[in-house]
Formats: sequence, C-alpha cells, structure tokens
Amino acid sequence: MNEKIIEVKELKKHFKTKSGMLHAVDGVNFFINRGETLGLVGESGCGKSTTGRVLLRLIQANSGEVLFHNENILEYSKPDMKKMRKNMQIVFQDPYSCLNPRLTVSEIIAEPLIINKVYKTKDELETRIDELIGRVGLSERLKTSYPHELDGGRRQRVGIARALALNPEFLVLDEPVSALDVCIQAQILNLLKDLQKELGLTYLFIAHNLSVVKHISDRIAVMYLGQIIELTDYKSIFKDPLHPYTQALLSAIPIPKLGVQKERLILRGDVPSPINPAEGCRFAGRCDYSKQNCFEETPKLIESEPGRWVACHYVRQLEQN
Amino acid sequence: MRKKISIFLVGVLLLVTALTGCSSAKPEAASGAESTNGSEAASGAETTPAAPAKDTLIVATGYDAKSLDPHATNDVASSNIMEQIYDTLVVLNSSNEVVGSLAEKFEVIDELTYKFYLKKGVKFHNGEELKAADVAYTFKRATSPIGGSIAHIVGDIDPEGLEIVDDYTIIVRIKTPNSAFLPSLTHKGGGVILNEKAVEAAGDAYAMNPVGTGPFKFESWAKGDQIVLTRFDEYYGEKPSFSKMVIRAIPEATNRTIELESGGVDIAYDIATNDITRIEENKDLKIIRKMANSTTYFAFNTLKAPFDDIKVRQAIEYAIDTETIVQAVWRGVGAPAVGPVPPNIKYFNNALGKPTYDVEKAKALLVEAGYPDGFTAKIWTNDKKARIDMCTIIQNQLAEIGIKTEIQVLEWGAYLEGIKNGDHEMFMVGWSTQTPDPDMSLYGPFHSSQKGKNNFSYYDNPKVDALLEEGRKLADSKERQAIYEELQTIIREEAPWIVMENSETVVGVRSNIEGFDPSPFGYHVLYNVTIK
Amino acid sequence: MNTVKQKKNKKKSIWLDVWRRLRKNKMAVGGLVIIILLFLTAIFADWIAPYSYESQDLLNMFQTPSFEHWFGTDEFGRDIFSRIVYGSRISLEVGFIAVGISLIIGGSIGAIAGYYGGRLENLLMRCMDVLLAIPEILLAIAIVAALGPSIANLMIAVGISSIPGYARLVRASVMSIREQEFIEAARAAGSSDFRIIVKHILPNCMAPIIVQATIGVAIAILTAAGLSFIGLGIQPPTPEWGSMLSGGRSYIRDYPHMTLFPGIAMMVTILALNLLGDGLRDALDPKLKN
Amino acid sequence: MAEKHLLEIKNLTIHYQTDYGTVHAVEGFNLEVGNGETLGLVGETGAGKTTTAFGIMQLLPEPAGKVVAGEIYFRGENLLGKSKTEMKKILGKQIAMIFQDPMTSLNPVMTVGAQIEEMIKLHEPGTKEEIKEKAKKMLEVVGIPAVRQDEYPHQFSGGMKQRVVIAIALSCNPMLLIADEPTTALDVTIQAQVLDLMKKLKDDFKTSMIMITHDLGVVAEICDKVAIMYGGKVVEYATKESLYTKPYHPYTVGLFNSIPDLDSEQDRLNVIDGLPPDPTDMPSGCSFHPRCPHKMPICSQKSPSKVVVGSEHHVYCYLYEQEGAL
Amino acid sequence: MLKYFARRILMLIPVILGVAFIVFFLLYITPGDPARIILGDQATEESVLQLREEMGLNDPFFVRFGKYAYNLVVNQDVGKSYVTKRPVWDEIMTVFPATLKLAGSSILLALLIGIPIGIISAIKQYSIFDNVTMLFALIGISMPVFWLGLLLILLFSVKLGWLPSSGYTTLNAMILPAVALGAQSIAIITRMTRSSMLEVIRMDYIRMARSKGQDENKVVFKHALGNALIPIITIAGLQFGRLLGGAVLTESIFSIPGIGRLMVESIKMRDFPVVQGGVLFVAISFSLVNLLVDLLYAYVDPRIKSQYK
Repeated sequence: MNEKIIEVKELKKHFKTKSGMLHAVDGVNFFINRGETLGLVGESGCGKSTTGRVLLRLIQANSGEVLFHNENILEYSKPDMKKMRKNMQIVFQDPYSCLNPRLTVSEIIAEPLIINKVYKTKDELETRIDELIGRVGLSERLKTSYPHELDGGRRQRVGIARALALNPEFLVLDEPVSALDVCIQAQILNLLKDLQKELGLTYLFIAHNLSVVKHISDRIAVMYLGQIIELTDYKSIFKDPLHPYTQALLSAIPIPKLGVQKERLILRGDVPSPINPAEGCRFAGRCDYSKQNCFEETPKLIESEPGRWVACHYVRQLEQN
Repeated sequence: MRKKISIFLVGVLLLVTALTGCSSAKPEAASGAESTNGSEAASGAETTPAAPAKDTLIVATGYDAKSLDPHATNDVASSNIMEQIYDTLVVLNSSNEVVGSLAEKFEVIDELTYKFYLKKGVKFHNGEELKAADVAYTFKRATSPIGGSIAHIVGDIDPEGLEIVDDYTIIVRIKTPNSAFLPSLTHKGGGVILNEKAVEAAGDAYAMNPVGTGPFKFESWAKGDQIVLTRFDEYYGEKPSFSKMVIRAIPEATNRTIELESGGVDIAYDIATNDITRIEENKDLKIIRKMANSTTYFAFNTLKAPFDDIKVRQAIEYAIDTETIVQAVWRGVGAPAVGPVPPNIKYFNNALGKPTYDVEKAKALLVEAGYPDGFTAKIWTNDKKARIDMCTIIQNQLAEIGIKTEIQVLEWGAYLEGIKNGDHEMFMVGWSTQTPDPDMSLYGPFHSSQKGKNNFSYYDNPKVDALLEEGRKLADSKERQAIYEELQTIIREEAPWIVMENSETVVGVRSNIEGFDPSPFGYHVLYNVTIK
Repeated sequence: MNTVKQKKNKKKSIWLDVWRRLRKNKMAVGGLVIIILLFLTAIFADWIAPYSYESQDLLNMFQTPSFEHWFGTDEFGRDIFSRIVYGSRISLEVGFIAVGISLIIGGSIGAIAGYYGGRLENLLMRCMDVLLAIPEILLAIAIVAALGPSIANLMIAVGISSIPGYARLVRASVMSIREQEFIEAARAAGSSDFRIIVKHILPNCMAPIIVQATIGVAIAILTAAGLSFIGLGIQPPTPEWGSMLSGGRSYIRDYPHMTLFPGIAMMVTILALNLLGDGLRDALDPKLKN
Repeated sequence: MAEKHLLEIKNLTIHYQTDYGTVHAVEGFNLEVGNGETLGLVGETGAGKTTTAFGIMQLLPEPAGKVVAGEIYFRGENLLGKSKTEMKKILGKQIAMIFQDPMTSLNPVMTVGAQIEEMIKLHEPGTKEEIKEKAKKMLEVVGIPAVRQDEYPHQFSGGMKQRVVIAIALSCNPMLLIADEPTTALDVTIQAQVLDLMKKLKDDFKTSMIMITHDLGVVAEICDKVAIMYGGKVVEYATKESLYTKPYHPYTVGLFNSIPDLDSEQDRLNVIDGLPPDPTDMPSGCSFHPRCPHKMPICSQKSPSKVVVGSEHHVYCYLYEQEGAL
Repeated sequence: MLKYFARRILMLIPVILGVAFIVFFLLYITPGDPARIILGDQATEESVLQLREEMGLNDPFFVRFGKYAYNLVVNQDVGKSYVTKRPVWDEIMTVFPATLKLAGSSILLALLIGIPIGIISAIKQYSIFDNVTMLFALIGISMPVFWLGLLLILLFSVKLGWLPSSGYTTLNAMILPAVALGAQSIAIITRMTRSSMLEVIRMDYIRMARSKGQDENKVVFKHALGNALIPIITIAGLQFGRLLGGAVLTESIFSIPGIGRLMVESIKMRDFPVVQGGVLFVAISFSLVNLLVDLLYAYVDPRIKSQYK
C-alpha cells in the first residue's frame, strides 16, 4: 500500500524583500504514500501555503527536489510539466476568489478539460461535466448559474469538481474549509473523505485548525517558520507530542467539552520575523526548555522513534529551566 | 490628528501668499512697469501709486512685438513700437514726397550715389551723439545676414560703397539704379539708424534693449503682455505732450473693445467689424478709419494644371462675386479691390474697375477650356478668421460652376513651406505695399526672378519683367505712369491673381485723445498725440 | 441539449443584472437616453437637419433664433441647428475612435505591464510617465501641428494623448485580478499566459475599463473641441462644435446665440456621458454597493 | 440593589433595507445578561449576532439598518428610548465593544496612546498628564510595554493590536463589554494569550461580557451562560454546564456533532445538511425546520414558544412542547 | 528621507530625456521651416539658407537631438529662441508667473470649496444637498472650459462690467480666469473628497470611534478626514500639475500670456527651442509637484513615513 507517490527533499523557497531574504520554506522534507492524507499544520506565516504552491510549481522553488513517481518535476520542461499537471491539482481556501466570477459553473469545471483538449466532441465534455457535478454533490440546475449566486459551501464543491476534472492522483488542499461555517465545513470534510476512498486520491491537507486536520489526516506535519519541526501519525501527535511547540500548539486549542481543561502552556511573545532568521532552532527564543546549543545548532528532522520524526535536540529530555 | 489637518490648511495658505506675493512681485521685476495700466484704474483698486492717468497713453494692439531690433524682423506689431523709438534719415511729407529728417539735406549725385548731410547735436537715448559712423554701421549691419528679413527694403545698398566724408556727412551707393530707393529709406523697419556703441554692447539682448533717436525711449517689456516707453527729454525734434506710453498686447478683439469702453486703454487697434457701431454710438469714444495699402488676393499656382490655362483662371474670376464676399465678411470695412496696386499709391489704374461677376460666362469659359463638368481642387489659407470666411464663401460660389474645393487651414510655417515646394493649387494670402511706390506692389509678386519667394503664383511673363525693370529705372514721369498702368492691365487680363479686398485700418480712440492719424502702412505715429 | 440553449440566455443574465441595477439610477438612464438620441441624430442627420450644413445665405446672416432657423444663423447665414445636428456626427466619431485608439494601445500596454510585472512593467510604466508628464492638450497640439489639421489627425492626437490614463487603469485592475486564486487555478491546469489574460483577466477588468471609456469619450470630445477652438481642429466648412464655438466668440457681444447653442449641445452630451459613466460604475461593480 | 439582570433584551427585531428586499437580520430576539456574568452568543455567519450587538450599541449603519421592534433594558432603562446625546454618555463609559478584525479596528494615522487617551478624555476628568498616565497604565495592564504608546498601529502584530483594542474598551471600566468574535482572526496560540488576558481582566474589573463567537471551544473556556442563535433569534439558552452535558435543540445537537472530536475516532461526522436560511425570505414557523431531522408538520406552521427544560435552561422547539416540560 | 528624495530626483532624468525626445521628434516632423518664418515671407533665399545653416537645421535628426540632449544634461542650457534670440529660460520665466498664478488660484479655489462641500455631501449622503452638489459637480466636469470662459466674460465683463476681461496682474483681473479654469478642478476635488470620505466612513475604526461615545463631527473631522486626505492630495497634485501646462484655452480667452499660450504661439512660429524648453519645464514642474505630493503623503500617513527610513 505504501508506494511513495510524492517525496520532497530539502525544499527551499526564499523571497527577496526590501529588508532582507524572507525564508518562507527553509529545507522541508516529507513524503506521501498513495491514498494517504498528510496534514500540514502551522500558524500563519509558517510557509505551509507556499510549500503547497511550490509543489505544483505555481511558485518556482530556489532549491531542493520534488519527486513525483521518483522523477524530479522541478527540472521538467514546460511541455512535460503541462502533461504532469494532469495528475496533480489544487483546491483553494477563499470561496470568493477561487472561481472566475464571469464564468458559469459548467464553464469553470470545463476549463481544465478544454485547456488540455481532453475531449474531442462537446457531448463527451458535457457528460464528463455532469458526472463531476454529481460527484461533488451539486444539483444539475446549478450548471448555468454564476459564482455570485452560490454560497461558500457550494463554491468549494465547484472548486473540488474543477480539481477532479483531469483525474489527478494527488491533490493539494490549501485550507479548503477554513473560510466555512462549522456545518458546511463538516459536509465538505465528509465529501473529501468519500472522494479519497472512492478515487484512491492522495491529499496534502494544509490547515491551521488542528481538530479538522486530525479528523482527515493519516499523518500530520507541524511547520514553524518555514521548517517541519514534527511529523508523526495523527494519533500519537495528540496523545504524545514530542516537540515543545507542538505541545504548546495543542494546549492552546479550546476544547468544546467540559472538565477536560488541560494545564495551559502560554507561549511568550510573538512569532519572530522569517526575514534573515538566526542560526539554531527557530523556536528557541520562545521555548521554556531551550539550552545553549539550541541557539547555535539547527536541529535536523530525525526519526527519533519509528514513524515519529522530530527536530529537537532534547526529545523526551525537556526540563523546565 | 487635529494638528495634522491644521498644518495642512496652513500649508495651503502659505501656497496662497507665496503665489500672490511672488507673482505680483515678479511681473514687477520682469516688466518693470509700474502696474498703473488702465484696467486697474477702472477697477479702482490702486495697488501701486500711479502717475496721474492723463500723462500716460495706453494703447491696445492685437499682437505683441516679436523683436525691437529693426534688422531682425519686419512684422507690423514690432514696427508699431519701433516707429516711436527710432528715426530714419528721410521721411515722407503729407504729399508723399521724400524730405530730410535725421539728414539735414541730401543730394542725388547720380543714379547710384546719394549724399546725406546729418543734423548736428542729435542725441541717442544713451546720450551718444548721432555720427556718420553710426549710419555706416547701421547700413552695413542691415545688408549683412542679420538683416535678412528687411533685405527686400534696403538690400540694394552696396556695403563697400559707404563713404564717411566727415562726422556729419556720408555717401551711400546702391548696386543697381532704383528710383524707389529713397522712398524705401523712409521705412521704419529697414531705414532706421542705430547707435553703434549700444548695439555692440547689447549683443543678442539688443532685441529687448533698443536704443534709438526717437521721441520715446524703451523702458520695459513683459513679453506677451505690455511694452512701456518713456519720453526722451533730449529729443532733437518737437517733444511729445505726455511722458509715458504703454502698448498692451490683447489678442482677443472683444477684449480690446471692452478695455476701450472701460477706460482700460486710450487707443485700441484693429477693432472688430461688429464692434464699430457700438463704439460710434458711445459718446466718449470715436472711430478713426483709413484705407491701408494692403491687398488680400485669391491666386493660382500657374504652373499646375488646370490653373496654367488662362481660360480657367478667367472663368474662376467671373465665378467669384468679390462684392458680396467683402460685404459679407467685412461688412463695410475696407473695400473690394480693383488691382494689385492699392488705391492711394501712385499710378493706381482705376480705369480697370472691379472684377465682373458673370456665372454664365464663367461656365462658358470652363467648357472652352475643356472642363465642362468642372474639377476638384484644394484651397489653402492661413489661420486668419477673415480669410477662412472668404474662402468658405468662395468654395460655395465655385461649387455653382462645378468646381468642387476642399479648404485647408495651415499655420504660417506649413503654408510658406508648401508654397516654396509648389504643392499649392489655389490659395488666399495678403500683400502690403510698405513704401508709397507701385514698384513695391508689383515687382515682388510678379517678377519672374521672385518665383517661390514673393511671387507665390510662379507668374512668368517676359513682357511684364521688362516693364518692371524699366519702371524701376525711370524717375517719376508720364512714361513711368504709362508703364505701370499697362502692367496693371496685363496682370488683370492674365489673372494670376483675383484681388479681393483692400483692408482698412479701424482704430477705436477715447474722445479725450487728439491728433491721432493712422498710417496706411500699418504702423502708426503715437508720439504726436495729445491727451486732453 | 437544452443546457446549451439555457447557457446562451444565462450569459445574457450578467448584462441583464447590470441593466437591472443601472435602471434604478434615474440620472444614469437619463444620460443613456440622451446618448441614444445623440446617436440617432448623428445617423439620421440628413433627415433631421432642415438645411444642409454648407448652404450659405449671405442675405440673412446672424439671424437670432426664429421659426425657420430654430437656433438662428451664423456669420455665413448657415442654419446653426443643422450644423449642430451634423456636428454631433463629428463629435461622436472623434470621441469614440480616439477612445478606441487609446484603449487598444494603452490597454494592451497596461495589461502586459500588469500581468508580467518586473523590468518590463517598469520600462513600460516609465514610458507612460513620460507621456503623462506632458499635459494632454499640449501633446495633442504638438501632434496636430506635426501631422497637419484633419479629422483623422485630430483623432490620433486626442487618442495618443490619453494613452497613459488607460495604461495605468488597466495595469492596476490586471494586477489586482492577477493575485486572485482562480488565476492560480488556471495556471495549475496548465493554461497559457495568453489564455489567462484573455479568458480570465480581461473579462474581469471590463467594469473599470467601460466606466473609464465612457468618461473618456467625454474628455476626447472636450479636447477635440478645445483644439478646434484654438484653430488646430477641423477644417471648414465641416461643422464641429468646438470650431463653431470659436467662430462665434468674436461676435459674442452682439450675437451670443452663435456660441450659446453649440456650447449647450456639447455640455449636454458630455454631461450625459458622465452621468452614464457614474451609473455604470455602480452597476458594474456591485461590491461598491453594499 | 442592581436589578436581577444588567441587560434585558425583549423581542428585539432589526431589519436592513437593501436593493434586494428587506433583510430580517434579528427577529424576536430575547436575552438576559446578569451582573459580572459572561454570556456566550453562538451562531453561524448570518445568524444576526453582530447585528444584535450593533442594535445594543446603536451603531446600526444609517439609513439601511433600523430597530423595528423590542426593548433593550440596560440597568432598568430602555436604551432604544434614549436620545443620541444620552447614548454618547453611556457608550464607552458603561458599555464598550471590541470588534472582530484587529487589523482595521485602530485608526492607522493615530498613535496607539492617543486612541486610548481619547476614550479616557471623553468620560473621565483629569489633566492631560493624568490621562496620559492612565493610558500608559492601561497598556501595561494588557501586557504591552508602555514605552510603545507613541507607536502607530501598523507597527503592532495582530495579537498586540487586539490587546490595544481591549485596553481602549476597558479603560473606563465599563459595566458591560460586548466582544464580537475577538479572536477569530488570530492564530490559535495568540488566541490563547488573548482569551487568557480577557478572562483575567473580566474578573479584575468585574465586567459582565457578551462573547459573540461561532467556536464552541472558546465558549467552554470563558463563558458562564450560552445562547444559541439561529435565523435571527435565540433557539436555546442555558448555563454552560447544562448545555454541554445535554443540548436539547436539534440545531445545537447538530453543531456539537459537526466539530471533529480530538479524542475519539470518527469516520464521518453526522452532519446537518442543507444551508442556513436566506434572511430576505425566512422559512415559516421555526426557521430551522427545513434542516431539522425531527421535523413535524407544526414546525413549519408556527414558530415555537419558550419551553423551560431545566434550571436556567430553555429551548424554543416543539419536540419538547408536548412533553410539558417540568 | 533625503536618500529617497535624491533617488526620486535621479529618476526624473530619464523622464525628462524621454519628454525631450518626444517633443524633439514631433517638432522634427512638423512641416514649416523656422528660418523662413523668422525672416518673414519676403526674405531673400540666400539669407534663409544661411540662417538654416547657422541654426544647424540641416543636420540629421539624431545629431541635432544628441547636441540638444548633451547641452541639456551637461550644462542645463535649453538654447536661445529662434525668434527673439533671448535665452529660452528667460522667455519661460517671464510667462511662468502668469500661469503659476492662474493654476495656483484655481487649485486654491478647488481646495477651499471642493473639500468642505465634498465632506458635507459625504456625511449627508443621499440628502438633497448631496444630490444637488453632485449634479453641480457633474456639470462642472462636463462644462467645456473655453465655453464657460466666454459666458463669464459675457456676463461679468460685458453685461455687468464688474470685472476686466483680460490681464492678470491685478487681483480682480484674476477672478474670472480662476473661476473658469477652477470650475473643473472644484468639481473633481468635490467628487474625490466625497467618495474618499464615503469609503473611510465605512471602516471599522470609525465604528470603533463611535463606540467610544465620541461625538459625530469629531469622528468625521478627526478620524475620517485624517485618513481621507491622501487621495485628495493626490488628485490636487495631479490637477495642479496638469493646469501648469494645460491652461492654454483659458489663457487664450482671457489674453493671459501664460506658458500654454507661449507653447501654442511657439509651435505656430516653429520656434523649436522655446517649445522644447517650455514642455520640458512643464514636465519637470509636473514631476516636482508629484514629488511634493508624495512627501505630503509621508507627513499625513505614518505607514508611508516608515517606508522611507
């Protein structure tokens, strides 16, 4: 079952800004097996969205490799990349800006098919569109309506249908439900899980809401300031978080249950600026357990226990200082 | 936050004071004129103490002078100013005879040499005394490339032939005999005498700092706005009765009339036709009118078909009703022209009568010429409103005999270049005789040597050339009159031109101004005016 | 197959929606009605005008408005009403074609600069700054003087002098659309730059462009009239409101009617265009509404 | 003795006039808030939470928003009857508000200190220095170094800006604080900091608070009582304990089920299908009936009246009408 | 701040050269030979040719432009007028005060009238006052400047005789031209103030200010206007810059010898150096005005000020 569809090695993406180099993605490593969902979690500005877009080469990476079926797509030429795009697609966060307001639903869904000239005749195209619309739970009569006539939930469904149009193997879901209300959010999550089961899709699910990510992911990676600091299966990350930042992150989540109040780890200060970050562990400044060499040597993401990757010098030896 | 907005408002107020402050100061410096001009008087608010109004004469002209260096330009606006500043060796008396002015007396030694005896003790505005050397220097400069624009007036002078006999006597020789030489020396453009020291000292800036011997001396010039002259107390002749003269440039005819009515100006040149009745009815204003020596004509490029055929030209002449056109456009100002020589110039051949208007004859001639159903052609005119109007009516009248025309309004630059390259077909333009001699009206426009320069219609008739050269040599006499009358008859017959109108100078004057007599040549004497 | 038909009238619905919002704004509808009337007068000028614009009647010049001459006659006895009617044809022609020129050239420069950004954008925008530094009317005068006064050159002059305005407008709206996620989605689907610009970006920039174009026609008519006013515009005897105004200005004291009526005609036209422009701005950009 | 309730809202109805028809944002809204009590007002987008807050503060956008019916008793006086100048004295002094997006709640061209001083100057006497001092103290209280009082909002992060807004709101020690989703726009770790601060200040200043949110986790952390809003009205009101142990209204039940549970293993969330009601044409009777799994014919005819189902716990639903609750 | 200022000045150089090139090219293709015009239509052929040579009119285009650009950049000399032989700089400086006064007073009118009315109609949106001012503003924009000028002369100079119809040196001579030219600027600034205020009034911090119990006009004038100033300053700067060169129509109606009219006359006279010098001068002043506007931004909006540090 665990055939690696996509593997990312030492991926780096730096943006030139007036006040220095912004290290958005700074040496990220992970892999996703077929049919698996990897959750990518982190606070705003940690580089998770950039990672997703660099994977699909919507943004050009500075260095590193993205192996899709063991071929580095970063070196692909434009035509090869165009062929490759068929099997990797993306679903966006903001329902109000991910659909072209001037096109009808069926035109939006048809767009990728027309670009890649998938179907010869119009009828084949129409049937494929009807099939996709049915697949994502939209009613037939919405085919000719415009995005401004739909609510947030339905727009996301159109976005998903568009992403599925080219029968991709791998989908990057960039905070697909963050902008939705709780009820609608649940409907979309169910839809995504059904699609994965049915079409054997592989997901990279980017989000900042941990409970949503836990529900849908098999494994979860936590990002902080452009680096993955912990990557493990979804059960153990909640039960037994290793990295101090993950611990703080989990303790900050308000639990909609009574009497389950954990002792709260309140982090000091704000996230430091990603521009020209200092050497050493980037969380050291705010970590209660940071020692001297935390400030000197950048911890590598290592498999300290089977299936438990973490980037910290003092895994399981955290003592309050 | 409150601080922010108040600072913004203060900034705006500063902008205000800076603007009104510096600008009112600046024109002061640039134009140097105490802002005592009339418009202020009328509006009451005296910003600076003005001399009593009646000691200043304010004149409104249509155009600002181009330059006050007589050798650098020949336009009417500049000549109007130079008239008050400079003097010539000789002038014309009321019966158009040449008499001495700066020159006490003069002798014509032979047809090529003239001797002038200068008045003594004549002072320039910079205090220098007029010497023969100044005259020699002036004529040398006039014939050099600098004097290009007045070459046709004093071009005949032989720079080598200038001989200074003593401080107050000078002999001037000309290259070819020309009886019109003496009258041309009266021209306030080419004929004025400059002061050598002043011109050399000023160099390029002389155009804005003229020094002459005339009754008024230059004080200041706000380009495009006004020129101020003050009385020259050591003037050798009769001193003017007022001490200051301001010539304001007001391009809009309507504005000039309004300023005249409101007392902003004492004299307003070129009054618009429809303002004449209004001024005549106004008791404190009066209109002075005088026929001018300039003719507006409608002509053909005689090199280009079909205008090389005399029948076509004559047909068009019959088709154009100059009488109605002049009445429609000028409404009583000026008069339909008879020939290229204006009425009050010597040897004007009135017998020819105005061109006749006969549409049937015109059509017949066209058929004879081989154009039964007419042809299409272009009409060129420059951007003077009256000329555009005349062309518009001509266009309509020619359409009746089947000639379809398109009017092209060109600026002066493009117009002249077009004519030099011969691209023109029919065109309307003006010609003014600047000296009282018929040679000036005919030689330039009709002599074959002047083709492309002044002879816009490229007219070439050996007989006419001969007559013109003959006429130049003869002194005033019966034979000279016969020659010029014959010339006018031939030209009328061959019709390279269809003369339209002789313009009339119309000047509005306040009733308390006496003694203003406009000159037919377009630049008027102001220094002999008296203010009641 | 009914879906295809259904799509056809659905497409209309976008503009139907705009019309429904526009109709609510009475002033804008008034503007639209005036403009339509203007188009009709321009097209059917020959039937509407009682006299030809050229026919002179030198006997009764400067007639004040009377029954046979509703707006009176000018200095050649020509009927002013007919000349204004024909004049509408010239003004609309100049207005729309000039805007067309500046929209196509300025618009494409703006689109390219907005979409690609970087050094190309910098270069293009600096050129626009150069054109913008020269006041529109001076640039137009220089162009007409260079090319010679004719209707075509007038249109070119007015068109070229307003290119920077459109370039900046299109660039700004392209840049705002370029950041939208549906553009990234199109790129993710492998679409070419050209298709992205034509199918996704430009249709969404239509609103500000249409509004600017409507008001642009008004500005073009004004500039053209201004040029004719200083004698650089249309050749006589072609009737154009600017030159009629200029012609009448020396008779303003005795026969004000000669400047009054062309002035009113021009103002009403430009007012109508501005009213429509404002109305379209609200109707096309609903987000401005709520 | 202060009345039983600091704030009592009776049958409040607020409509917006728009081009697309009248929006029934708030319809027959009833609520009470006791002294020193924190009430959580929970509902999805478009349920009318913010409109209610604006109704209380009389900040409804002119001319579109209008209070059509109902009374709002604050300390026994009906706010709706008050004139503009009377309201000016109450706003800021007795009732204060925190807005959702910290990025746009502060005037970008005014220093942070000046914006706090403005609030104090409006309601408390004192010389310029005294007011400046009070403002400095308030900054310290919310955990921002006082030395930063002359900096501008753009120099602060989202979390810090929200602290400034809290400092402004509490600077005159108001009786009632209305917080409209104060932490929704913040990251979860920063949200924890701000919620922690609000809890501490609430107790120190003994302020009663209305916490508007859609996150049941936040309610569990900070609120004493909870009101669930749907379609412009309260559908269930209870203490936190009784609501979290046994929610009655089907919508509340659905809400709890829609949240993925961190501890347990769920394959699919059992979801409330359908969409929230369109405020321009509200469904008849109980506005939840189109989506309600236990729908009965009566639900679509009449809108249910209040049914008390426990101490300080009532619900508006016909399911419990017949049983004749205790 | 100084570094930013210097950089902006340096960026002017390419713009100026660009403007110079465009004007030079346009004049190069303009028919009409300056030498012939200066010497007058009756001048002799030799003197015309000689003058052409003297003026270097016969050199190829790029040589002439090269000489001009070198002269311009190296010793800031814009040459002498063909007609009056005076340095172009003096020619411009004599006419500039008139244009500055005209443009300045109309912008001033626009600010003093436009801003208050714009604010009031924003506060009282959809009231009668708002609708009436908006209609007047629309008429103000649609009114052709030259027609308005003629009407003003007809009414105030001719019929009532209160104000002079030409000249610019006295204050009341400036009233009519300033009103004629200013009408359009007043309309534009009123509309811009209104829309900018409307946008700002909807912001959260305005609602925040109201929730403090702040009284309404403090909210409007202190909070709203403070933020609405930036677009207003931009438009005022643009308008002022455009008027500096664009007031040619008003100048011709009121016989004000301004830069606009000098440009038109010089083009007609083919006095190339004056045209080039004049347009360059207008372009430079236009850019300097924009630079001033940018500096004003920094003053009004702290966010921009911090960028300069």
